[in-house]
Amino acid sequence: MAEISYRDAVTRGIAQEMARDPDVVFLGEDVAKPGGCFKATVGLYEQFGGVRVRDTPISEQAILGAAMGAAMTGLKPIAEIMFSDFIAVCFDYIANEFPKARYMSNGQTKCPLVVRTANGAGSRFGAQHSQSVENWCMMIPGLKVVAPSSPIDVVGLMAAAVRDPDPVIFFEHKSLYNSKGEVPDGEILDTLGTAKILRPGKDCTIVALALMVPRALEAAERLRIDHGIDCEVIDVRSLVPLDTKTILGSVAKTHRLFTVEENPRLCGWGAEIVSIVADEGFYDLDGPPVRITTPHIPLPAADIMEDVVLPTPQRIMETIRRGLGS
Amino acid sequence: MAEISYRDAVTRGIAQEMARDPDVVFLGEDVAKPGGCFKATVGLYEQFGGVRVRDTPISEQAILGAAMGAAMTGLKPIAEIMFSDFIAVCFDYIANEFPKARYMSNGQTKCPLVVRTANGAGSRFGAQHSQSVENWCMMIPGLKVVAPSSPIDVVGLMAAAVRDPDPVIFFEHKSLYNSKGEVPDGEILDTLGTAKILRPGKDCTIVALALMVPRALEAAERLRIDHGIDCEVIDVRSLVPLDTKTILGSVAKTHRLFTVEENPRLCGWGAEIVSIVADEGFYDLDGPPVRITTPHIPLPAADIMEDVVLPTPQRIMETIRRGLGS
Amino acid sequence: MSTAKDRAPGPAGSGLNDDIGEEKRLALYRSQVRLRDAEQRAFDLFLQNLVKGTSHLSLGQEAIAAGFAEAMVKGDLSFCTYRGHAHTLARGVPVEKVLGELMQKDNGLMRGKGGSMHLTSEEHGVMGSYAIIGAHLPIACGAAWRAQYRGDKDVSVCFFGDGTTNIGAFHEALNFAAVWKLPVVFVCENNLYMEYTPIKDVIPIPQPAADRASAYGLERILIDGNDADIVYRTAQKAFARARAGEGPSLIECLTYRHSGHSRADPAKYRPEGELEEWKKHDPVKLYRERLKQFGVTDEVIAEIDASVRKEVDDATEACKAAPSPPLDIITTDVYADGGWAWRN
Amino acid sequence: MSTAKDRAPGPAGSGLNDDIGEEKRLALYRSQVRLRDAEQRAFDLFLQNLVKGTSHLSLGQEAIAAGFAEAMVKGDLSFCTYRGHAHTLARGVPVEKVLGELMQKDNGLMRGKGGSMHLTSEEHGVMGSYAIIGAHLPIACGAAWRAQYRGDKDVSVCFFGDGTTNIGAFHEALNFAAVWKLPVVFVCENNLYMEYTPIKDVIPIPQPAADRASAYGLERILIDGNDADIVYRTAQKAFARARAGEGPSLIECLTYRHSGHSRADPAKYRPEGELEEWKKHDPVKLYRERLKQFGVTDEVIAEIDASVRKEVDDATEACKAAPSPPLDIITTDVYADGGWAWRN
Ligand SMILES: Cc1ncc(C[n+]2csc(CCOP(=O)(O)OP(=O)(O)O)c2C)c(N)n1
Ligand SMILES: Cc1ncc(C[n+]2csc(CCOP(=O)(O)OP(=O)(O)O)c2C)c(N)n1
Ligand SMILES: [Mg+2]
Ligand SMILES: [Mg+2]
Repeated sequence: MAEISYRDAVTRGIAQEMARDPDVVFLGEDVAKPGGCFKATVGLYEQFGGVRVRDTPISEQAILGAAMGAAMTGLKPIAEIMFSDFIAVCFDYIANEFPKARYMSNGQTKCPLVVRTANGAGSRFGAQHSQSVENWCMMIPGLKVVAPSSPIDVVGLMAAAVRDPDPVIFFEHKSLYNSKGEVPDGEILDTLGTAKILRPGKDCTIVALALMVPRALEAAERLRIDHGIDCEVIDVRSLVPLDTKTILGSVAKTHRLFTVEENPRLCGWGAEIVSIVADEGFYDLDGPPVRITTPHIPLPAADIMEDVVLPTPQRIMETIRRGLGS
Repeated sequence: MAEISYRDAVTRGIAQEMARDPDVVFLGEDVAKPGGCFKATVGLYEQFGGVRVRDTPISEQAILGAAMGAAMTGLKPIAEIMFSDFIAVCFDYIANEFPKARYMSNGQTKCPLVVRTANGAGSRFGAQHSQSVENWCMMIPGLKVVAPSSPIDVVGLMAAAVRDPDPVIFFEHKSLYNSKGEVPDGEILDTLGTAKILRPGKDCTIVALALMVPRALEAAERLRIDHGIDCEVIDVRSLVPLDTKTILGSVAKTHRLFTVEENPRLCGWGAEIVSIVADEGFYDLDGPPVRITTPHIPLPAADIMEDVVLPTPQRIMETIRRGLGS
Repeated sequence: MSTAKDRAPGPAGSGLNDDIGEEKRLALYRSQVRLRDAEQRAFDLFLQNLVKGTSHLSLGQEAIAAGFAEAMVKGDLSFCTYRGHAHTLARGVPVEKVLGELMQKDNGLMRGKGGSMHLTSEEHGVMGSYAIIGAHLPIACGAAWRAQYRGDKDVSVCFFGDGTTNIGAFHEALNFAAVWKLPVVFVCENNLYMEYTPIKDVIPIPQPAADRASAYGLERILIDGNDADIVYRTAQKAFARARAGEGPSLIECLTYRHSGHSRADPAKYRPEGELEEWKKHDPVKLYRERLKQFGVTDEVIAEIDASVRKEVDDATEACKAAPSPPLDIITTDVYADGGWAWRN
Repeated sequence: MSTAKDRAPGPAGSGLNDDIGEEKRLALYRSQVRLRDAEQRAFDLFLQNLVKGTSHLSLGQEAIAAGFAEAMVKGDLSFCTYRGHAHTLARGVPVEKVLGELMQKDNGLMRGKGGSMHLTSEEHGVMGSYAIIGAHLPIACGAAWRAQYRGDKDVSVCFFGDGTTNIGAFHEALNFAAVWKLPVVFVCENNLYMEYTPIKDVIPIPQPAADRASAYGLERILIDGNDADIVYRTAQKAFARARAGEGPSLIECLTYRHSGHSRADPAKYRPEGELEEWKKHDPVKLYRERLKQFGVTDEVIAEIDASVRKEVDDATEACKAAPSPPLDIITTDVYADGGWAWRN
């Protein structure tokens, strides 16, 4: 057991899988010799060599296309898209190629690959380098979508993603790279499609993802201390497959739902979860299910502005307090 | 007043605006001399000449980028993306450039353009040429998103889109091109952001878009005849801006909501509308708000399969009947 | 363009003992006739309303599909476009499987789930047909990367049209393949048109692919795509280079499609006489003459023609008799577990 | 590379009456010093933790920004990248406005909403700085299309790096501009590196832009990007061609960045001695020598240096004193109505 950073957990997860399976290869821009723009892959090139860990040209379509062709023919590629915003320049692979090949071929074509990418705000990079775009992937049938919030989940879900026979989009949160957590020694393998109840509670359910998880936990703690409100906090972890059982089960117990997401307002995963609960858990709900999101605007660059647009523990707390009428 | 097809309404809307404003230019693949792959722009080249109506290489990024640069510097371009699925190859302009330029420049940069594209299923084209992808655009802050269901709305909303100072993504439905409707003579100008109640009713609200509108109307008619259920049918027409007033007002009256969308299950506009109503109209709802969607799968090509995966009048009817417990 | 040496390696009538040889020449002929007849049949079936959805024929372009496929060996991989029937058939996929898919029958290659634009038969090395222009060029790179990584000796061959040379993915793939020296062969079938617009209207150079090879450090290769011998020899050279670890090739094949872009297109935009001119250079006709020059008898040719005709007829009947696919496959094979569950 | 003729149009010491002339030479010098000092200041302020977010300096690349900007006239348009401070300043945008944006102050060009990667000043012809590699090349085409359509005489100039030549949008834009003969000039600043990886590792040809010009029917242009005179003359020629309706140019400028890719990068990946070698060919130093060769006195040079220094100092103080932006602008200018309402 050791405390490692979320950043180092990325390296560890990849290294674990590359050591296990010679078919795992890794490519991306500046990922090999330089160790990645976020230094999340330092040492992989040295450990596994330049044949398995490769720097590419600035050609996101070639990166994802090559990953797909390799996956179709027997390798298990991990491809890095440096910032998740850049998924927009190679979106055809995400939306039209990876997720449809198996279906269109009536099961002939396989596509076991992982796209890992740095998602989310907090670095004052402005509107084109700060987005949370996991909903761009969640909405596409045929993909799996993961976004861990802690170092241990990074390792375990990375392993699960690499071993998964389907295309998995793996969102790492830029503002979590420096965060730390205990990670046991030895191999770690988690399960896609499983949410985690990080904090049990009875007054309401908070569903959060990635950077919003520590914020939701902080809000929950303050709600307990300041208002005696007992929140259940769920880290949804995997958007596809989605652990609706855990979410619906929680709402059946707490009768209230709040989702906390970094996505802009419209059509985020919060809307999906709220819609599922509003339909299937309608009679469990004692009050409106509420989404806490970033407003529907491009992200501003300046620190003081960026800090107020993302859901903060304060805003989460106040929204829940108001929502529960306390 | 004349009956014209949805296809001809596209030409008419564009022609009306090109005749009015010399700054309106039109570009796309095979749109000029050939009159478009769906023959929706036949005659524009002859009427307005090759300087204003231009065929391009197969370069969707160049098409949208050029439209943006022209819009920034004073023209009002209309760009065609032949099938909406191809938005995936130029998604950077949709997601990162058009919608963010004004904001990032603190209001300096303008981007008044229209992207029109053929959306939706029904032609047995398979998974890469049949998608309904209006949610790919709705989720991006800074865009406006329109999807008309009738010839008159095509003309009026096209005019509104061209005159709008913001980037508008205009979804035409492939399976509606042959449909017909009365369109008055003379200039037609509609208003973005306005839904239309096509059929008033008191028992439930059905919100539909594009091809789902005639299907919702048909379902409503059968529900009246067979079950005495009186549905209010709303054609949402414009996803951004979204006419939440009309939707919430209707639900306040009918107390039940059904959305009918062609999108696959996850994160479609139905989820957004259900979430808004579940939150803001929670106490108006007498039962679960229900989304009727295409299942979360790539679209199959074969006619018999494609026909059953899209919401049909039958499925809409049965879902509502079951939902209302009749 | 190809040189005289490429065009006619042995004097007419000198027998079949040139570099290509009798067996391969007969195979090249049979393949081209098969593609011609199967595609012509697809067109007829479309007129009878039995082919649904869209379809993109390669009538007139058969020498390219046949020439490359005959130069490939088992294990080599084909990456095709929506205009992929010919390439699929040329790798040995039964006509019935292809027509079945076009007719959306249960005996189709993908049982109707993919449709005419997405023909895939991995057992024959047909690694999919892609309907988003350019998407498969990077994918072919990836398959070639796997071969390089594992030391496999197969070549990935990627077919696309002239219009495809203007999309971003073309450029990214060519550069990527060249830098990584991947065993991939890019084959541009220049049939002079995109959908309805001539390629010459949208490029600033005469040849869309060949005139760009140097941008990727590659040799300029422009051949007569209607002469199966030239295609075959060019393919062999490129494959040898790829297998030797010398990297990719970009081959531009000049050709012409006899029919419209897709079933919806009467091809009115072509200048008068153009089609007729090209029909004089019809690959099937040309190759039939070639066989005769090499001394193949009319009887042998007629036998091939007849047996192909029978294959296509039988396939047609089988497809007409085949059932529609069952609806329960609609939700299979979204994910690798065979199902479509996105939730628990 | 540039010819001797380009490099030194008049014998040293022959006075300023060559094709460039005294006034323009002094302007070129002032501009380069201004970019150098302002960017050096940005770096210092970053070390003091006063520049937030990221920042990408052009130290060492000043001759390109200065040379092109001095060849532009009012109305000409610049399209820049995240490494756009220099190009923005070179068009006459006050140092204070640029530093203010980097320091996220209310006096910044975009009041902190855009940040260092998105500098925009339309009144100076700076039509935005784009942070997605390659995105602005097609956009510049569009601005040039407007000029062509309206008969406007302005030129759109689009700056980007060596690494950008490998992305799809580069290819689409170059082809599009060439076919439509648009008045756009594409300027590749080849500083030998992408973020941390050398460009030579990811291209199969020696020069990422120049060796691709022929793929678009364009002339191969490769110049010393550290010599402002050469840059200026090359720009003039390309602009004249554009204004005459003869179409686009693609110009590759060889240069070197003295600092890391961005503020986070200590640039350890560079071979020893490389920076030192390039510093001998420092554009500011080179140009100071050039002025002296042409007989400009030390006093005149010192005066320019001092006045620029004062401008940068004053700007720094103004930025330090400036307030942070008010939070109520967070939701302004999402839409043209000034607001952000997506619903009624
Ligand atoms: C990204 C994208 N843009 C446009 C299309 C529509 N489209 C299908 S085929 C075609 C023409 C392709 O021309 P070419 O590459 O010459 O191939 P050919 O059809 O002549 O074989 C076009 C524009 C598409 N499928 N994908
Ligand atoms: C589509 C995309 N991919 C990757 C990046 C990350 N990125 C930013 S700058 C850069 C290197 C660019 O190199 P070059 O074009 O040579 O320009 P330079 O920074 O040297 O001026 C990269 C890879 C990006 N911004 N956009
Ligand atoms: Mg073609
Ligand atoms: Mg560079």
